[in-house]
Amino acid sequence: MTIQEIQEQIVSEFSVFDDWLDKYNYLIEMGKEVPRIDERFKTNNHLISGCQSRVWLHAENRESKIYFTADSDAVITKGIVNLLIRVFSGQSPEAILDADTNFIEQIGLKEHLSPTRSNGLVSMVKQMKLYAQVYKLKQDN
Amino acid sequence: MTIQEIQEQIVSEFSVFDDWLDKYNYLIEMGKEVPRIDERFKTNNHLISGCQSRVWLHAENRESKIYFTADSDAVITKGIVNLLIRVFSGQSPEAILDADTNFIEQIGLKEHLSPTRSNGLVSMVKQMKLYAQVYKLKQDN
Amino acid sequence: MNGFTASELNELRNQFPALHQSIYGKPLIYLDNAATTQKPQLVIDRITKYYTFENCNIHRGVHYLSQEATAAYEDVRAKVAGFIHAAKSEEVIFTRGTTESINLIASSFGKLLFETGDSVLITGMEHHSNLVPWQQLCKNHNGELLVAELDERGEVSMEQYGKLLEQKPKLVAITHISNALGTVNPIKEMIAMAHANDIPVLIDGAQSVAHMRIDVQELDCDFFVFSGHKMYGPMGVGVLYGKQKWLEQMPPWQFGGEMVDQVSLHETTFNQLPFKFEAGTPNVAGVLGLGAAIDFLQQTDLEKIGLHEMIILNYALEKLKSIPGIRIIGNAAERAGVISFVVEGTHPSDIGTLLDKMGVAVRTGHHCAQPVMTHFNVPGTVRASFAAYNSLAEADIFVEAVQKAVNMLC
Amino acid sequence: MNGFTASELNELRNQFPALHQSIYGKPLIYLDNAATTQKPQLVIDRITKYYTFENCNIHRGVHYLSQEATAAYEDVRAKVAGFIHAAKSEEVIFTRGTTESINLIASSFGKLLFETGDSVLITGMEHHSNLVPWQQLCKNHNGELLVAELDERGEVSMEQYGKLLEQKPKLVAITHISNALGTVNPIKEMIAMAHANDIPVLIDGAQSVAHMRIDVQELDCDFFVFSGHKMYGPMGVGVLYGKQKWLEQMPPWQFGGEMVDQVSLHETTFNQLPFKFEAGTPNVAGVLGLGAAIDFLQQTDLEKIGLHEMIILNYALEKLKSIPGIRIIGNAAERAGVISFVVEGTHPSDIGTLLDKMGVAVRTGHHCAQPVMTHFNVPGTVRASFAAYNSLAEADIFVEAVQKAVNMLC
Ligand SMILES: Cc1ncc(COP(=O)(O)O)c(C=O)c1O
Ligand SMILES: Cc1ncc(COP(=O)(O)O)c(C=O)c1O
Repeated sequence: MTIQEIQEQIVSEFSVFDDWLDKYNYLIEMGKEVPRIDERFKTNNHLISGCQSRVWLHAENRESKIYFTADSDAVITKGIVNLLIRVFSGQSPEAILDADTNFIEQIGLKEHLSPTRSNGLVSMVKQMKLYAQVYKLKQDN
Repeated sequence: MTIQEIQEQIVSEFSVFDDWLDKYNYLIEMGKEVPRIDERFKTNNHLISGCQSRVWLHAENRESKIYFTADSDAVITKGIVNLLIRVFSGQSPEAILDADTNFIEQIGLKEHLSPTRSNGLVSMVKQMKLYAQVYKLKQDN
Repeated sequence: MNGFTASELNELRNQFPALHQSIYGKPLIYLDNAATTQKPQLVIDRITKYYTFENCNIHRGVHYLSQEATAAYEDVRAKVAGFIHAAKSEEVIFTRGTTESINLIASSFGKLLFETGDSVLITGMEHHSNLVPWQQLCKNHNGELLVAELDERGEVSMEQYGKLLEQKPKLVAITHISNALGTVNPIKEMIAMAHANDIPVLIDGAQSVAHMRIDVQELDCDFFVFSGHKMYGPMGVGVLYGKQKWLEQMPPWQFGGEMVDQVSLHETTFNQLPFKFEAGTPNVAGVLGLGAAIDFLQQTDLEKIGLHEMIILNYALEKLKSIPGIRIIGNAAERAGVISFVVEGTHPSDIGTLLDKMGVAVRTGHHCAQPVMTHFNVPGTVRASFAAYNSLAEADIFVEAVQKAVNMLC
Repeated sequence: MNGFTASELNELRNQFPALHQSIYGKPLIYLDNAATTQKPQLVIDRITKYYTFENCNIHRGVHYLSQEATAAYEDVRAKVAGFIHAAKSEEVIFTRGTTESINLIASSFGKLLFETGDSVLITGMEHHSNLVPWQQLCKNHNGELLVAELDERGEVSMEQYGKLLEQKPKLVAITHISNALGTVNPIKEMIAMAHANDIPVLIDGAQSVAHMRIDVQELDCDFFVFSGHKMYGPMGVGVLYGKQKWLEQMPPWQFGGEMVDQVSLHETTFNQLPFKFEAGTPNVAGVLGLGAAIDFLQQTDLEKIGLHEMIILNYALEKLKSIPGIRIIGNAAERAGVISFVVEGTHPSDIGTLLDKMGVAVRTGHHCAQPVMTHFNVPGTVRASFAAYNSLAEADIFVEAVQKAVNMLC
């Protein structure tokens, strides 16, 4: 699936909830299923700065696609991280670099990812794109 | 005359003017007639701080009365200084220490002498009272 | 004496427009008062009035607006002096806030007195603003930062404090009330102990001025600092109170504007107190707003506010304790203002996020007191902090919301 | 292009409530804009709105109000960056004002680069805020403050400036526009000359941002500083722009609050730009008000404002010159904003007092530029300074008032 398609899928999953409570319950569930980072990567090097909770992110390159794994000590954060991984993991560097994250707004979680917010999830998206950038450069050379 | 009487006299002199213009013209006239400080006292020691214009003040003690002389490079300032000298010069230290300066308000020049204003005329009154204080202490000993 | 009656509280709340709004469709319950309080209408109006009719740069201006603004500004200085019972108005310096007040002292007092190897004594519960400036000052002088440690309740051991004083630090800098734990330090005793060793004391009053009567002369502290925005006043204004004998000796910190007397290209003499420490155009609107905030506190009765807050805090505390897995961080015998807690199996930020969705604004994280978090071995806490306008009903909703969040997360 | 039409000016004036009042029964003519400008309704409203509905402490808060306030605050940072054409938002640091911005640089840049004997180069027309910090910095390093002198018109000699650069000062610090003389310095040229000698340049933009378009990248200045309150914004807020390469290297100045990253009792690591330089709770309301002031300037058209002011200034200048005994202090070929003058046989404070009685607010004194007064051998000057909302009719009344005052005094 393309990034666009996955985002639409997520938006439609969330559209069945009209209550914030259900939305967050679902998010908490998703948090429990985040593709776990290998324990040996849970180092300061992989820590995303600016988060209230700690978030570790790892990226791998296989066949011109990037695969992310992550963890966090806060479960709601993990839920959102999981959404981002679903969207970005297994995509090409170009697709990741081009993608926006408007779907977060569409599912009514905008407070977690608005670009001027000084929270760590914004840094997390930046970090994912940075990985994509780096792989792209490697590819191009 | 007592301080009170002189103040009343000044208030009545000013009461004939109902225009600020005449009031200030009179003040400017008064400024030209300030009892001049001896040139040798026009030193930094006699300078009142906090004034936009420079004001020098000197005090002398004769027969338990204090006599002030002064000068300033601004004529309106000199006018007000002259009013203060008319009121305070030739009075006893006790009388000077007890006196207020409400007459300045009564003649409509309050902006020049309101106590919380950070201008030099306020410092000038303080300095006059300080001289009085010092002479009183000398007397008492 | 009791807290506010229902109608008193109602009237009080009506003075705060920010309280009457909804967040995600839920009525706002504002329990982040230790970060900043909401502002009563009278403070907002004072600022508006200033900018609408009185705005002007102050000092040295001969024209009407400037004279009026100068008088109003200096009136607030006298009001602040009265509010904290300072001996003289000149002992009140306006700053941007607690942080700037402390940095000013660290720099200027440091220059005055510090030599190689000199140290400062603080406690283990200091806000970064009353920790990092001293840590850096000590570092620059190859001195050691002395730290009176906390016990498991979040109190300072008086015995250890006494021992550390014997190491002759050049200054003691302690918070009156901990913003992370709510601990009220026995500062009167601590000041007396320091003075018995000839050591001056700075009190960080950021968390106390809005909750209790302060008398700097009775406390006999050498410095007392606080922020306007935590006492119902505006942001961008704070106070540094210092005993005249220190302020007279201390060199100026920032240069420019009203703080000079005579300036030539190669020499400058400085103005007298308090102007010596107020460089540049001051925040006149902020200072006038602070004056209005003091009016508000005096009209409302500061002692009654303190009592009212204590009733609500204790009520919330007791109810919270019934939540399974909860751990209250900070259990000092004397406490005020804040409740900090964690819940087993949850992260503070998760609880904070869910409370927010229920309209309850609390702060989560390290509260700019990372060493406190390290001491209690927590990544951060959830902190509810109370102000005059909070109610028992709000405490109920808050505790229920915490219960609900915990149910979702565990 | 022309200045404002009568109806444009009328509309503009209607945005400023402070202009529509009487002083001693006379309509206020506010010509003290170099000290501080009046505030448009939109700035006042922004502050009111913030305190009424949005008030909150920013950064690190997970709750709604805090997130919104943080976003609004950071939006203004981006807006300021756009306004002065900075390459990045992170190059914009919020301070309390020009004076604090300069003191921050003097302290931090001083620590970074200054060694024994190092000097700073300024001009003879600097405001004390851009003089005393450098004088003291040089003094502390046993260096000499180098001063590019003024000629009789109040201009810097480019030749002497060039010579002084050869003495390799560590920094050049010059004002864009003199607040005492109105001289506009050829800063682009001066920056280029300094850079040719590898010397970084700080521009004091306090008197220029409200009058002309600023492009820090085009100017290529290393630092550019200004105050909100002189550009229709609130007091207690200012800006320090610095090139990233400098700001990255410079050590933090004040400690506490958001400027740290990790803190233990004995070690601290610092946050990244711009937070590294913003210690303590910032003046959020002030920053939002500054954002509104930029909106005002952009809506009104900054270039048109500059032109309009120039027309009025030149008009007033010509008329003033016909008053017998008048001496204009500062006759630079390029001038903006202010007219300074003295009248033979009178003292500036006398003229100021009488103008005030006629409703005309001007500033008298040394304008925090005592060396300028010494240079021109005057005890001070009367200074009229102009803003977007002043009119030719006001210039007429002003000049007539001066004439009337002189008649009374001579
Ligand atoms: C040229 C110049 N520099 C610096 C300043 C100081 O600005 P502030 O008082 O806002 O810090 C002023 C204001 O008077 C000024 O005109
Ligand atoms: C105990 C304590 N000290 C200092 C500060 C810093 O105050 P400000 O950010 O207003 O400078 C705070 C505020 O968070 C505090 O709670």
